[in-house]
Amino acid sequence: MKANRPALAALRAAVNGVDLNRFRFWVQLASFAFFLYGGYAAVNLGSHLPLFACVYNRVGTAGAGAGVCYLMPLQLQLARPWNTLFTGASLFILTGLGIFMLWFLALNKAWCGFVCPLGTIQDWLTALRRFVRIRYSVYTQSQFDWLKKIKYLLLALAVLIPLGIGNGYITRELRAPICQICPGRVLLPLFSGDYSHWNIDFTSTTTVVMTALGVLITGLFLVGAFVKKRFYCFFCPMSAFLFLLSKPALLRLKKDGSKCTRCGDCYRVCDMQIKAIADDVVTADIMADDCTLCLKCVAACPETGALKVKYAGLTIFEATETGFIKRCQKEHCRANASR
Amino acid sequence: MKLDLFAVCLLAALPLLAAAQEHHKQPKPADQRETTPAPESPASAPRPLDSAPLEIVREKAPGEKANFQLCSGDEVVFVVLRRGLPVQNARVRLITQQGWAKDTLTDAHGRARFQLIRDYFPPWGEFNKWARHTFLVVAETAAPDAGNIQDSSDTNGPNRATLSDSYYPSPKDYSSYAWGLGIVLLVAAFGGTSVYLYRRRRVKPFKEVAFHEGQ
Amino acid sequence: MSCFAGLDIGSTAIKVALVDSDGRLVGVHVAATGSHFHHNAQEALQTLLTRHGLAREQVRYLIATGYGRKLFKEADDSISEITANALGAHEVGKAFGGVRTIINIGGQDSKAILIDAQGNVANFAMNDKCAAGTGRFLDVSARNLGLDLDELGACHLSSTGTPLAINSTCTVFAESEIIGLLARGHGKPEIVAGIHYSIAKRTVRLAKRVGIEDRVYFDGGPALNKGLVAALQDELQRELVVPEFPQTTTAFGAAILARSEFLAEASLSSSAA
Amino acid sequence: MPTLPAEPTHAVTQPFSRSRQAREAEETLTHLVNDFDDNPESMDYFYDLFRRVFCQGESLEREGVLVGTTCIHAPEELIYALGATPVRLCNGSYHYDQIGAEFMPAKSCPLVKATLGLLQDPHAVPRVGKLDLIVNPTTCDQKKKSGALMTALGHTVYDLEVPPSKDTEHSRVYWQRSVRALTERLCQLTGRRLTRRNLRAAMARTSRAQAAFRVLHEHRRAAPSLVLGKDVFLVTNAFFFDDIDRWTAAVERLNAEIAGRAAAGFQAAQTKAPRILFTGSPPIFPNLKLPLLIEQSGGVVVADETCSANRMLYDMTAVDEWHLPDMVDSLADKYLKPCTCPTFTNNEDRRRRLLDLARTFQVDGVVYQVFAGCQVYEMEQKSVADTLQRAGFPMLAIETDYSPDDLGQLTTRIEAFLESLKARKRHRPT
Repeated sequence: MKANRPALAALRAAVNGVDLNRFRFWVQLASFAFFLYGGYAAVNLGSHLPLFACVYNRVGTAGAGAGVCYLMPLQLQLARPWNTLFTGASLFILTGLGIFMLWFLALNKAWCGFVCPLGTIQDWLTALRRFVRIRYSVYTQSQFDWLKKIKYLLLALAVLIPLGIGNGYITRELRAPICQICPGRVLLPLFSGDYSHWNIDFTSTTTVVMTALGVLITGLFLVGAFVKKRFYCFFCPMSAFLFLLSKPALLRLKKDGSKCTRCGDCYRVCDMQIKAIADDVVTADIMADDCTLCLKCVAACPETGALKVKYAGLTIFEATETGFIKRCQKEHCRANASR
Repeated sequence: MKLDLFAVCLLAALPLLAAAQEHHKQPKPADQRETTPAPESPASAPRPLDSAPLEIVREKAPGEKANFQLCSGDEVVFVVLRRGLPVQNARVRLITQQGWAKDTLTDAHGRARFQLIRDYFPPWGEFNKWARHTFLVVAETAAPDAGNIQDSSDTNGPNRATLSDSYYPSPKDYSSYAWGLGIVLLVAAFGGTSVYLYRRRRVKPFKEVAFHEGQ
Repeated sequence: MSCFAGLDIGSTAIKVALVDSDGRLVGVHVAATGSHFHHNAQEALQTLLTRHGLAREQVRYLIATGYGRKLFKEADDSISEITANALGAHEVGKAFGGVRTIINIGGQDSKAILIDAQGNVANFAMNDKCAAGTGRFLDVSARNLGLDLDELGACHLSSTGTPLAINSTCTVFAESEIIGLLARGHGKPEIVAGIHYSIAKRTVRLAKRVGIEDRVYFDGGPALNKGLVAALQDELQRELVVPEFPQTTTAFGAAILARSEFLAEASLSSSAA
Repeated sequence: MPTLPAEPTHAVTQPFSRSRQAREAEETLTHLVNDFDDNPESMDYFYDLFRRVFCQGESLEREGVLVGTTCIHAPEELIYALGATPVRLCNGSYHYDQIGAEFMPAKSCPLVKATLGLLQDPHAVPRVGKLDLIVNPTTCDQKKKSGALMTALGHTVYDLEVPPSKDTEHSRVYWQRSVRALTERLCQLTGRRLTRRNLRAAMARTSRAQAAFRVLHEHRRAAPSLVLGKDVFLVTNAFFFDDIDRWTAAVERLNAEIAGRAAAGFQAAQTKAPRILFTGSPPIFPNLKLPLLIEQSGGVVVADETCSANRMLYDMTAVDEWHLPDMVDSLADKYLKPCTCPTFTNNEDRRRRLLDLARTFQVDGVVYQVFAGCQVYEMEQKSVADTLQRAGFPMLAIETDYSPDDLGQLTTRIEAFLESLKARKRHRPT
């Protein structure tokens, strides 16, 4: 055990000095490939995943995805008649929720920052914008405070509309309403060659509106994610859902306020414009509702130990001065090399 | 400390294990169970079959799967077989529920082709994309074939076989890819332009100095 | 008999204290600093030694304190007068049931020191570059009034009227204020009381900066002035502990330290041997 | 950097080295070097630099545009990026303080008076040459108002507007706007354009200097101490006017030497020497009175929170996207958000920073220097003292100025403070 200490310290130093953005890029790429094409290798992780692994990615082709986003089953399951909804027959809804929780607890919102294919697409659009040297937009603080509420509204709709359907108040054509307007439905099947979700369904007014809304939001998604980092995540009902459940999650973002100089470096790099990450020096559990746990803040923090990532109580990645300087100088070297 | 790392790995692996179990419990999706070989493969080449004097078989569309459904506008192909062998010049008639009918003759491979017509014209508000319509296919051999019916030779009447099936309205009737693409492009163009204009024209106090890059 | 000396070289007076090997005070001596303070310090020490029939060699350890401490090279060690004052006051204060706050008014400065139960300095404050509220202020005022420094206490106590307000905090301006009061025909006792209250107010403000706790110990030359003691007591609303020899508390503290440092060194060398 | 021979360009009756000003510097340097044994060898670069510049009046003139700054708020990276050289004008000379007092209110801060005194001297020391522009951030009232006085002295002054608070998003945006406007002014001045390439190169230079400073800062954590505070103050003071790359190289050498000393078990101060955190008004050469006094009296300054050292070099820039708008805004953020200057309305950060430094550097006590006339530091003093007191760190507040006449009294206070710290340590062994 003792002999391993220096090795462990070296490992920790190596981890803390990692070029996080690069690491995240590869993880995102791998999970993107896995969740969009894993089905071809007969991988099936079930239908309770806390990320946008779209169910529509399976239909019409050879079942391309390696798993399914939980929002679809949730909405369908909730659309049961009310008299059966609160009986033992509906116990499977709870078990579904349980499985979903298990998945989620393992990674907390890192599902958003590292795994979610829709998040990855947004990061790629950001990379494209960076490549063509267009500056990014930011919301003003008041816009931000207003916009961040939308995701809770969407989450409420994802529950209330199916309940309404179950009791016959709402047409069945609004089944899984969030999926109908989700850009994931339109975009993700594209990667396995399915263009059918770009269609506008003229069957009825409802379908016209919903399908048109779907592609309209997709259009906004593409433009928005191009000019604003992680544009869609501000509105994502899954993000809101995950945050509400995040208390017992194993992966945690911790802040030691006494070490923080409030230099704002973390806020500077935050895709989600979370100001509290820099300004809040009291809260130890610093993960905000918009947070995607992309951990860029930890990598951008120059104060040793001020920001930490813990897994089941064990620190796995920590802000260090040496790590910061290493990353910083790597950036400058890269700049010199590109000259 | 080494234990800590081990615990991390174990904890990370837990949901995976749970998922693997769940995966075992689940029935396999239908499309993975399907093992029927495609009709155009050599294994399904015509072969004599005495038990079937005359029959109509719908030929599978390329890439057809278990949940396949016919739609109006689809081309549908039937093969007329006598004792398992294709019949040329058999008269094949397709009659829809509405009474529309069309005749054709089979080709050298015993095939007859039809295009399912659209004959579902409800008012737009009542349109149901799951509206199911049936049709009937009747095949007659042009040259009556000598055969025995109830131990007596039958040389007069035409040899006839029927087949019924159903179809749905074509997605083209109610969905439009062009519109979808159009909306996306329109929104993208509109959004992009407005962002561009907003950035160019906005004269907020703190934006009065902008940087223009160029090397 | 071996003894230990503390030498406090202040701005106006040199104070010497001797303690015996049990830490009991042998004797004290006060002499004017003068312009040749080095010579005067030597002489003061010698005077005290002679008075008690001791030889210079019997002084086993000498600690200097006060402004001149660094320049008195014959000393074994030096210590700041704040620490020495705290030690001395702590030791003397034991007889009064222990003190925690010390007010020291010297010739050029005034200090407030807060000590803990062991006699360690917990906090202290000193007047900034200004002579207001120090012994020098009393000196100048007494001269204006045509009084001797020693007479100020009696004069104050003889006052019957309300003490007059002296508003100027600056020594120089206060001087003209006093002359103005005299010209308007006010009695000397009331003016003296006013001066004492003015000093007391400033001093209490200083003491409040460090925190006033428990009994307050008052030392330094001006503590001999009964009028000032009364004024300070009034301002503090507390009983003051004024030692028998208020001028020599600091020197006594240095002497006590001299003894304990000598013993510490001796035990170190004996344990090393 | 071309260095011209040390010869006065103006007619003087006596050589500079015999002036009152040079004597003042010489005295500080003598104490700083000779009163201590075992100074690091790599400190010789700095001792020599100060001797040449301040005692012999050696010229530091450089080619290109010279931009004077009166505060750490002026973003140096922008100045470097546009090919100009920044030089910090904050001055610690009693000589210039007295000259400044001739035309400034008697109660003003000695630092501002000395800076003005320096600026009225056509042959000011350090001899950096003619200033093309002075960037004067509007921090405290005295600096704000001194801009006009500088203009009256014939200088071109740019008032860089600093918001009075730093907590709100509004002030952040306001400041970013100020920095952008400054950039434009600097572009006009230099006739160059700010590009990603030149800004990035400039940022690489400062970030290397900062990294070197941070290593030095880390070395001060060691107990017993490896390096004395007076040397660190001298090093950071050199950053005011020295060539940045040469400075960085010298600090890196010093760091290497200290690391070697650490490995050899060397200690720069006694094991029991009280460890002092220095805060408040900045010690600037030759006014290193207080840090020197502390270390001459047996203490050791192990950390500081002043704008002539830690606050100037500690905080580093993080950029998310390396294109101009983001880079300039990131720089702006770095110069505003972590700053613990008492001129900001709410300064909880300063107290937290002090507490953190006190804890992580195993500090025994804090010395708080207030320049007579510096209201903001004086006003924050009580809250800082209370915070530190609650956390168990005694604080000594000292109001002083550049004049040497309170040295006797200061010695008593410092010594008494150190003695009380030692006594505390004895009674509460950790």
